[in-house]
Amino acid sequence: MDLDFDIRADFPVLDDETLVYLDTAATSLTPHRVLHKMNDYYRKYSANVHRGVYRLSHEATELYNDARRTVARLINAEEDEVVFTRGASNALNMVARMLAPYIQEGDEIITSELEHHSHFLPWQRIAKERGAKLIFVPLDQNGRIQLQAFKNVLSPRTRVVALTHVSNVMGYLTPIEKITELAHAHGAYVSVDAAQSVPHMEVDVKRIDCDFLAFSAHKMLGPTGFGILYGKRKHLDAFEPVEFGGDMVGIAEKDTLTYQKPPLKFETGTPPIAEAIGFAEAIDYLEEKGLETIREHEKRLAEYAHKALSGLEDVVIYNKDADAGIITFNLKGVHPHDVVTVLDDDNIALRAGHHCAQLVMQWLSVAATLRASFYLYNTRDDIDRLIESLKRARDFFKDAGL
Amino acid sequence: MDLDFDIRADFPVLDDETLVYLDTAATSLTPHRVLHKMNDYYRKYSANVHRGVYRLSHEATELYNDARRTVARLINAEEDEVVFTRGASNALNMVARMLAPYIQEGDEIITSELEHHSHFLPWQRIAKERGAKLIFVPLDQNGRIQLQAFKNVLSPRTRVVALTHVSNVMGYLTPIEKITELAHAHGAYVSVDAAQSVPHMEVDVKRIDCDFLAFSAHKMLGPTGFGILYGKRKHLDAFEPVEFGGDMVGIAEKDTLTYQKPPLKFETGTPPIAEAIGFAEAIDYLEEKGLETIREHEKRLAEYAHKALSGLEDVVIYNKDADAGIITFNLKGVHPHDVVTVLDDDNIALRAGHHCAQLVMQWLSVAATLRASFYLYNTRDDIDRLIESLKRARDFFKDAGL
Amino acid sequence: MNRMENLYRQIIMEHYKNPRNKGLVDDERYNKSHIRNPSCGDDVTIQTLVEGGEVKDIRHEGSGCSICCSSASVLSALLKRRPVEEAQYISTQYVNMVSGQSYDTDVELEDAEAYQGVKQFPARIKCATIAWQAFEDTLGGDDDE
Amino acid sequence: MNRMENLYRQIIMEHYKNPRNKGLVDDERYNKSHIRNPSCGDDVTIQTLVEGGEVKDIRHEGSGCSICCSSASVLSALLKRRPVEEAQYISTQYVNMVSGQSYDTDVELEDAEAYQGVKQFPARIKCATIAWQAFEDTLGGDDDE
Ligand SMILES: Cc1ncc(COP(=O)(O)O)c(C=O)c1O
Ligand SMILES: Cc1ncc(COP(=O)(O)O)c(C=O)c1O
Repeated sequence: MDLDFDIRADFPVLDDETLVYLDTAATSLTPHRVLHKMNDYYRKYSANVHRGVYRLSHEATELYNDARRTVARLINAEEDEVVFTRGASNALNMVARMLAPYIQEGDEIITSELEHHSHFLPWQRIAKERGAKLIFVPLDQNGRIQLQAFKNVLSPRTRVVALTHVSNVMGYLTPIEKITELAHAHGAYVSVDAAQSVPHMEVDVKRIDCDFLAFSAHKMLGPTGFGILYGKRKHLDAFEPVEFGGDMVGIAEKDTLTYQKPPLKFETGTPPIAEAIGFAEAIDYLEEKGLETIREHEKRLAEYAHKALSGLEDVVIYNKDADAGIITFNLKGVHPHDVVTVLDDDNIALRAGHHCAQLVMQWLSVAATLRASFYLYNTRDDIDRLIESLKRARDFFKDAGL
Repeated sequence: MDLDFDIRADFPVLDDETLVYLDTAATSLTPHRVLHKMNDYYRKYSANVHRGVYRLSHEATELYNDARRTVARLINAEEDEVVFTRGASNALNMVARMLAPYIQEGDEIITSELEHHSHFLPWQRIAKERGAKLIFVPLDQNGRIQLQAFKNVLSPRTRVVALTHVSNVMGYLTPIEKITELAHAHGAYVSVDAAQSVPHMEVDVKRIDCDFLAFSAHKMLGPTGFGILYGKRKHLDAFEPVEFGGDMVGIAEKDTLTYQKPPLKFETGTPPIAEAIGFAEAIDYLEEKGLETIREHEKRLAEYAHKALSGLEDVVIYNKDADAGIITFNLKGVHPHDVVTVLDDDNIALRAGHHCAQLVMQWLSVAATLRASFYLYNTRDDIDRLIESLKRARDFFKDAGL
Repeated sequence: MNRMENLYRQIIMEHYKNPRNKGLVDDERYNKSHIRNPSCGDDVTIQTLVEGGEVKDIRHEGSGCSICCSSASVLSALLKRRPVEEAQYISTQYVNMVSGQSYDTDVELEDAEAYQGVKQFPARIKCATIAWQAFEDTLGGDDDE
Repeated sequence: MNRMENLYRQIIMEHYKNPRNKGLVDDERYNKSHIRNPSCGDDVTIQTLVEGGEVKDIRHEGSGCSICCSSASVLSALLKRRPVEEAQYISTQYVNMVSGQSYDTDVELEDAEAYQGVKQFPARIKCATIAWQAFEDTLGGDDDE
């Protein structure tokens, strides 16, 4: 199946036919279907879940529980291993909080310079709190995590391995299955930031065998304010809740408390009901199109874009061998902000900045970059438009003396 | 202005004219306007906030920032004192986390049996962690928090006062201004659970002078998955963030980190953008109707309902003198679940259970109760229908021999 | 029979008013399971004495709605003195019946048959099954309290 | 003049290429303010020497886009050797101008006038004001680093 047609009509933002949207790695567009589904909840059921014994509430609860089943199916988890959160950042912070009590002074936490701030800073914090050491897997000359480099930093003191599945700047796929196997052999927990992988490829938590994995709905056609924490059932059983309050309680008394079983144990308060329901619809949509088909589509676009960009004088590409539909580059001598303003003038939405990944910016020795990222609704035409606009930017700033 | 007309047309769930919705204290209905506003975001701007330098992202950011201004205006806070959260429960947990490091062994935390689990359990936890003591303000014979009783438990060891503004079961208004004044004179922090007050009355954080205050959007015509933490600027400046990651960072390096200024310091990751924008629209709507007008309306309904219920044999009302539009009651000899099933059969949505407030259930010596709660879209007709249905339930279970 | 009468059959109300096998015993040989439905406060404890592959005794205690409490009584009467496997099998058929799934209609459910009507009230399925869940937990082996 | 030319005036590009007063000094008498725009990485440090109610010197350093870096240079040239109050007043007028608010058009903004075009690019207002914010911070009294 080829995706190069018709898909755009599913996305209301693309009603503006002049718009080229190349910032999916930050947040994706949302199809009509997902909006309809969320509106349906507010229009028909609008009621709290779990707690009501009346019909509306029961129907809302059914839809809400279906959403959990859909997510579980997507990543091949069990239903009770899927915790609903505010987003990937929230989920990754929860992992760090849950594991914190098990980290002793002198323990080592392995992470990388490829991490998004939301996967690196919680561990920086826990390391400080618990007197543990943050260890960075040395990246290879292209900026990749290689298995051998991981082996070199793995030690009997390794307690946690916190790595990204796909880097949001370099678009590299981490060899996470092998890493997990090695980490487990050393008795370490593995936390995987899958914010850039789950939206774009088939991810199977049983195959990866990681202990935790997190991703966000808004990067995969779903709503804002919603994300997933996958955790192995045995961990969710063993670890203490992160928040306390309504819905996670079994029996509450003045000085005692029993918890609900996972995942409720980790979900306090009225949950993001509409968001869960909307996200399930997004997953259905993606599965209908086929995640592998989408991945192929992105790959073809990325190849096309790489070729076109390489042909452009004054362009520096930082991730020529990316595995995902993410291209990180700069126009020599021109600050990415200035470039983006020209692109924006041509109605091309592209990200300039450090992409919440200052460590990899430091590794690249740049302050900021441009980043184009692709999804199922992008076309070759988008890339042609990008190239044209980049030429315009280059010429403009050349004329201005840069 | 009287609200008894036309308002229902604003609420799509009420297109079902046979429906009587009396469960607003759990979650409110959502007006068309709020849905349209959220759809607009997804349809037109759908872009991440803060980080993009292009037009779509900038427009999303503007709307998002406007939402913060709207919330600040609603409760008379400064913009940078308004932290966006997943909901009241999340916000109240954050307060407990933020204050935890300042609580010493032997310190006292004053709370009450009226608290929702989300305001009592986080403090139960912190008390355990820090070796502090949870002190419960003794309730008066009606279940109210009286100022004198509060004075009696206030001590030089009081570090935190965590009280609800309006109880979600008893509908009592806590004399929170005077309590705050006294608490501050003793050097204690005051955390206010305003989940049931802000939706129904004018709340002014400057007048209350509390240190923290929390509420949820979904209980006031807004979306699920969103809520507010108000915190005094000086506290938000002084306290450590609760979560770490994207957007709360200033400069991140391998072993150092600077934070953004509040409120961003407390908001990690892609925020609930559509939700914030939708909530602002809900606030606009409520302010147009007038919060005081709504309160009057609810009061009149509550009086009417109290009178009607009192006239019904076999009804026990637990909060005859409620200050808010919440009536908690039972049908003698019949379990509230059984009652609710009859009401549901008449398409009346009412809550039966412990309302996430097991302590007040224990105080009332009941396992569960019925609770009817009112909002601007309720009418006298709703109450007449409720009474009729309760009669039916009573007669039915009498016939069944209860 | 209207919808309410179909749910609240006489036999159910009768068990509610006059529960069989009610009250726990202080006997270490019993397995105990205590479940509270946190959404509504239904609270059931089931005690089971299993000996020689047979369910020798079932006791229950708790508070809750008529559907929940009565079903604990019905369960105790129905499953007492059955081989464990049979009791387990019957329990599964009952749970399937009230949740509207297919079940083995050859099984004699006796008084439990009266819970047929529950499947029309999805919000009450939990009430009708909580005691049965607790019972199955007691067969699971370990005492969970 | 098209939209781009209106934003990137020659004078702006000239300051970008040849910044005035660039480079920090190691002198305790200077107030310093360092601002990083975390959304994009623009990074500006402004140093100000205030003596006898006058802004004696302004130095700057940093990295960022042309709008941001040039405006630090323009600022330093415009506000050096002004009474503090006047410098503060001019800065406010500039910020109002680029953010599309009303401002005192009688004030002589000199090279800073070239940033007129910014208000058509709301996404760039931050770039054009960050140095000025840092400057105002240095007048605030305390050294924030
Ligand atoms: C008084 C009170 N506090 C806190 C909450 C928790 O709010 P949420 O469930 O939206 O987090 C509620 C509502 O359930 C409430 O009524
Ligand atoms: C790799 C990676 N991890 C984590 C995140 C954080 O996700 P969110 O902002 O939705 O919490 C992002 C996106 O910003 C990301 O790209």
